[in-house]
Amino acid sequence: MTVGLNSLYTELVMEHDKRPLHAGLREPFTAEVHHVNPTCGDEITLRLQLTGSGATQQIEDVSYDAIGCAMSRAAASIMADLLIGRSVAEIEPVREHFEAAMGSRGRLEGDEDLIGDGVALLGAAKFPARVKCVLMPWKAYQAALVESQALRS
Amino acid sequence: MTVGLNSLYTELVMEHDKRPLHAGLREPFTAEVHHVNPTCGDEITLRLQLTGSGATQQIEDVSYDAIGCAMSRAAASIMADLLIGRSVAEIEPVREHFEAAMGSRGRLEGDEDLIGDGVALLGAAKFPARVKCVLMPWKAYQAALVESQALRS
Amino acid sequence: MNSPSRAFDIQAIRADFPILERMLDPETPMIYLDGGATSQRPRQVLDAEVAFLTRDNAAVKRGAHRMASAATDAYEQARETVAAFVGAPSPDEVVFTKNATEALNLVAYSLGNGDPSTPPALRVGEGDEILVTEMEHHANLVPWQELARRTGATLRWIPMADDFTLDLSDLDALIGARTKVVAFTHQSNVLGTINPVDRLVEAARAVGALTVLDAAQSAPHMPFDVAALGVDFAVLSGHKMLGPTGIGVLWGRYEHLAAMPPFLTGGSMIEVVHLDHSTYAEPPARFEAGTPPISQAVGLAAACDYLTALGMETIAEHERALTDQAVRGLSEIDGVRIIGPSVGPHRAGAVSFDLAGRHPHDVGQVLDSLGIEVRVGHHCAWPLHRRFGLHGTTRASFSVHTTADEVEAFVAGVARTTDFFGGLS
Amino acid sequence: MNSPSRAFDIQAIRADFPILERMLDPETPMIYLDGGATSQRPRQVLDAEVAFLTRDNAAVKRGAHRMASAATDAYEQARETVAAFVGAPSPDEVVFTKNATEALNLVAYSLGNGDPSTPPALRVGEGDEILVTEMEHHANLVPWQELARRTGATLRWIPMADDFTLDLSDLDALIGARTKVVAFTHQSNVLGTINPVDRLVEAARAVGALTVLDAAQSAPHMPFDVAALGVDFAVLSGHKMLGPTGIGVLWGRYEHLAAMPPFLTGGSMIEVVHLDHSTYAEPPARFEAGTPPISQAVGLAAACDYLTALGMETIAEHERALTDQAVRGLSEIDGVRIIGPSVGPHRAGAVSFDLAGRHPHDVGQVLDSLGIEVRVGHHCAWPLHRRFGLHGTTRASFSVHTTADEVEAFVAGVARTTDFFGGLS
Ligand SMILES: Cc1ncc(COP(=O)(O)O)c(C=O)c1O
Ligand SMILES: Cc1ncc(COP(=O)(O)O)c(C=O)c1O
Repeated sequence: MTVGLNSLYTELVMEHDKRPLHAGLREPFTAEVHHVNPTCGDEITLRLQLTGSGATQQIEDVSYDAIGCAMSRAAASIMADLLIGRSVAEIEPVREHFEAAMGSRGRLEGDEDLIGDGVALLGAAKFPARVKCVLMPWKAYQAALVESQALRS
Repeated sequence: MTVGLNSLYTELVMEHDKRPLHAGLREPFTAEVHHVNPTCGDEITLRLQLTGSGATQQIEDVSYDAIGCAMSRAAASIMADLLIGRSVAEIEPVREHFEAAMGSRGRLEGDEDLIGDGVALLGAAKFPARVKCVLMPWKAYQAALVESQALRS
Repeated sequence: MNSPSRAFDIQAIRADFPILERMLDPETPMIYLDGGATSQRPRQVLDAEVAFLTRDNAAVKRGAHRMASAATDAYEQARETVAAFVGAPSPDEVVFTKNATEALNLVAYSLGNGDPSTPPALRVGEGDEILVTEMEHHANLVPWQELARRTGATLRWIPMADDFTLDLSDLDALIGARTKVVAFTHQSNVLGTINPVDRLVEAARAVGALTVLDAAQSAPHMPFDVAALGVDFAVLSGHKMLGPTGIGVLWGRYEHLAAMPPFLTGGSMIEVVHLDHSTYAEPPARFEAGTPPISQAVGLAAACDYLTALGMETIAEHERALTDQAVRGLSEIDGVRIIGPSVGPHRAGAVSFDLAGRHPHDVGQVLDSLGIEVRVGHHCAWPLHRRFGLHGTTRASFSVHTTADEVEAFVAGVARTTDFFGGLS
Repeated sequence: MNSPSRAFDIQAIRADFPILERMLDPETPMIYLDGGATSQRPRQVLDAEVAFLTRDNAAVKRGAHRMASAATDAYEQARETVAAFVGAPSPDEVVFTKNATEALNLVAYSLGNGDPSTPPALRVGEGDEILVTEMEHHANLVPWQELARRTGATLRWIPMADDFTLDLSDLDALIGARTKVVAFTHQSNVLGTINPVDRLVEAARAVGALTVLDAAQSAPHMPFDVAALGVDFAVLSGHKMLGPTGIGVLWGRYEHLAAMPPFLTGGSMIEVVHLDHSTYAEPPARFEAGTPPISQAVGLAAACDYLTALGMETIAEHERALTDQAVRGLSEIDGVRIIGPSVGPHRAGAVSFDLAGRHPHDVGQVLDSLGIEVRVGHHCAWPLHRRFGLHGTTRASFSVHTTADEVEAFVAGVARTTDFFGGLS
């Protein structure tokens, strides 16, 4: 197997794939979204539970049901673990940094202080076909956020 | 000017173009057809007057109104002159020979005994884009024949 | 290892495909097993297109100058070659489209575009039924869904049997007096299943329904003859038969084409245009609006010539042998479930499988790291996958240039994939 | 004679076009003045396509393997290049079609395919009006006739003035609250007239009508920027801008594309497919059903790069000088009537004329015998010709590689044509 492959399927990815954190759909939630990747048919249902409002909005819970490859399942697991218990404002730079690194084709190194286990996913940045897999949960989070905020405003 | 051009615009063609025989629309007629060449917009209205029936069907008159290039106008003139006063049966081999020669890209020499002045048109056989111009009146004749015979049967 | 077919010099064939020399990285030669998605092109096809473009290129059918004549000749000659390739009685029955998908849309839209002067058999409306199958590629499913939606017709489908063939046991109930169209694939792009065209044609004819055959996967890989098949329409895809992208083929019986209203409209398909209305040219021009894929038609004709020179029966044999080898090899790997019928004459060279529920993206990724390019996902046949409880499969598909060594490498690669994921668990 | 533009090395440019070396017969070099029908292709475009096909060819957007990624990158990179070429704010606003004609049909069909959930501005129905012009190419006329026929909408048109420009004096009466679409050409393929886009856009906007710009003839020959033009949709033709046949471009404002129903359906344009219904992907994928013209997109991007490197303003100047020369030269020939406006900034490089009522086929034939390849007939603009009492015209059109010597030969050829027919009378 080539080096590339091991940089993609890191032990951390395999671990999250096998024992995903915060998986399953829970109540209560402020918004639920369902996203599909039409190319491969992967799906994620994601629920977001927000409390508070404005600058102090807190992510109480993120629960999800994901059908997808190891990369996308690990990405969902890692994301949920990053989000839960943080504020929306706090997470914005995390999301932005992660998306920038994933879109950089490997040119941008990930900052572990910001994205934690997310660095283990960055091997995918060099595999353009896999970037979508990794970003899918984040797109779902963003959509759920927009929906939650629309409901609360 | 190249030799090719003079083989196309023979003196006979120029003559028929300038003073077309049997031109204009006359009565009586058994069928009238209107044909268009969509590529260049050329048009012909052709009237056919048949008498008799079966093997002895006679072409009493062919009258026409043609808008087109020198080749197509000359072709109509020459055709009308060939057809008028002949029997339908007699004309079939003439038409077939003429069409075959026109479609032969110059490989088939025309038989003057059969097609008369029509040989003057055969220069066009080497110009694929012009073959249609020359055959247009003949296609109109054929359509008018079919229509006449349908009416009389 | 030798090529499975003797009359077939596989090394000479491979030398015709410049892309086969490609390395994916300095250590990894490419093993291209994705001809079912798009084929590679032999030199002969590339050269034909470039020769045309550097010598005879001009707009077709619109000009009187010598270049226009040369271009028109090349284009119409290509139509004759394709007509001969598919066994069409006349080149006027061959319409060039942009791909197989457009060809299917053309038929579906035209059948909905008629007015009271259109023969009823060529007009789908409220109360009519359209029959497809559960194994269709989206290209032969969604256009019919949309036709049904636009016209009020009803879409029905022939279900799959568990053995990966069509379940025809209820065919009599599915085809009836209301059925206007029966659209089905000749060969499944996922399963490799070759459908019983004769039975479906017979049932459709009995009720006066039109048959539309999706031959995108079959025509490049076996002897193909529309006259013998007895269908009313067939569609082909240029880029799946060693030809260019940007070109597809609709073959249709002339009597149908001559009575069908146009689909795309514009230049070159008209008879007379007034500001407020137009009349339309005879087929095939009626269905070729605008400047057609000219150099692509020349390339496609070169592809037909290439395939014909190899011999379609020889190609089919070659690929059958590779399929047998792949199916046998995969069957020996723990956790592999082949999604397709057992080998035999009704089975062609697409070998899809599931690997112990492992997501096909992950399987494909490991194979790609070994240089083995296979397709993963639902292969544009989502309902078929749903039917078998799958989200996707991994598919290898074989071409004229595929060798037994490559198939062996593929089978070994699948075994290593199991190890890779197994080893870490 | 020197090239009219200094910064412009015409001999170097000509060396890029292999076909320009062609002899029509042993004595007759080719003078290609039919770029308005289809352009010739520089080496750079041919090479880009072959390089792609021998290195990165694979199906786009469907695969996970490295070849598929390379092909998808090349295809999406081409979209970015085209987006930049037309001044699109985002590559997602660029849809690849098979030609300009399909792009116009796409808009016309989509506007008729909506349901009650479609925004009313994007849905044409009974009582609505579609406004075109009397100078349109059939490609921007017949699809609207057909949309009107299918939906019960009414087609109206802006008439021509005697000076070969649009007669806008009644514009206020022609555009009103019922007007849903105003479709017009940027530059007439017959007259060379450049239309006042800003006035038409302003009038359309005032009533909330969509504007559809046919840029097939303009975009290859002058600086072109959809954002500056302010239209809602624009269409381009690959083969008229030094690119391949088999590809065209629809540019549309993203907000419109995102709200429009699909046109062609099948693979790659879906979101989820069930047997009885489907949902659709976001633009541009929604409008690209089936395998797209992949290598053609790569070729088209190379053509955009080629044009951009020369500079669109420089190209426009070069062709303007040739047009002036041709118009002045022809005006001195007895019996020539130029069918187009006088030279100036609103006049581009298509020079059509009538020669003493002589049929254009005959004129073109004589010019062809001299190696001068011009187009004859109605140029797919039949209503325009009818308006001026003509059955057809002879048209010369100029390209980046056209020289002043060639224009001189053309003018001399027209003079000899008069002699040829005159001499025999
Ligand atoms: C003004 C105009 N619009 C549209 C078209 C059609 O272009 P295409 O051949 O790409 O469909 C043409 C060319 O024929 C044209 O000149
Ligand atoms: C069975 C089948 N039908 C239709 C198509 C569509 O072909 P195209 O890409 O030429 O539109 C494909 C390929 O994707 C196919 O496999």
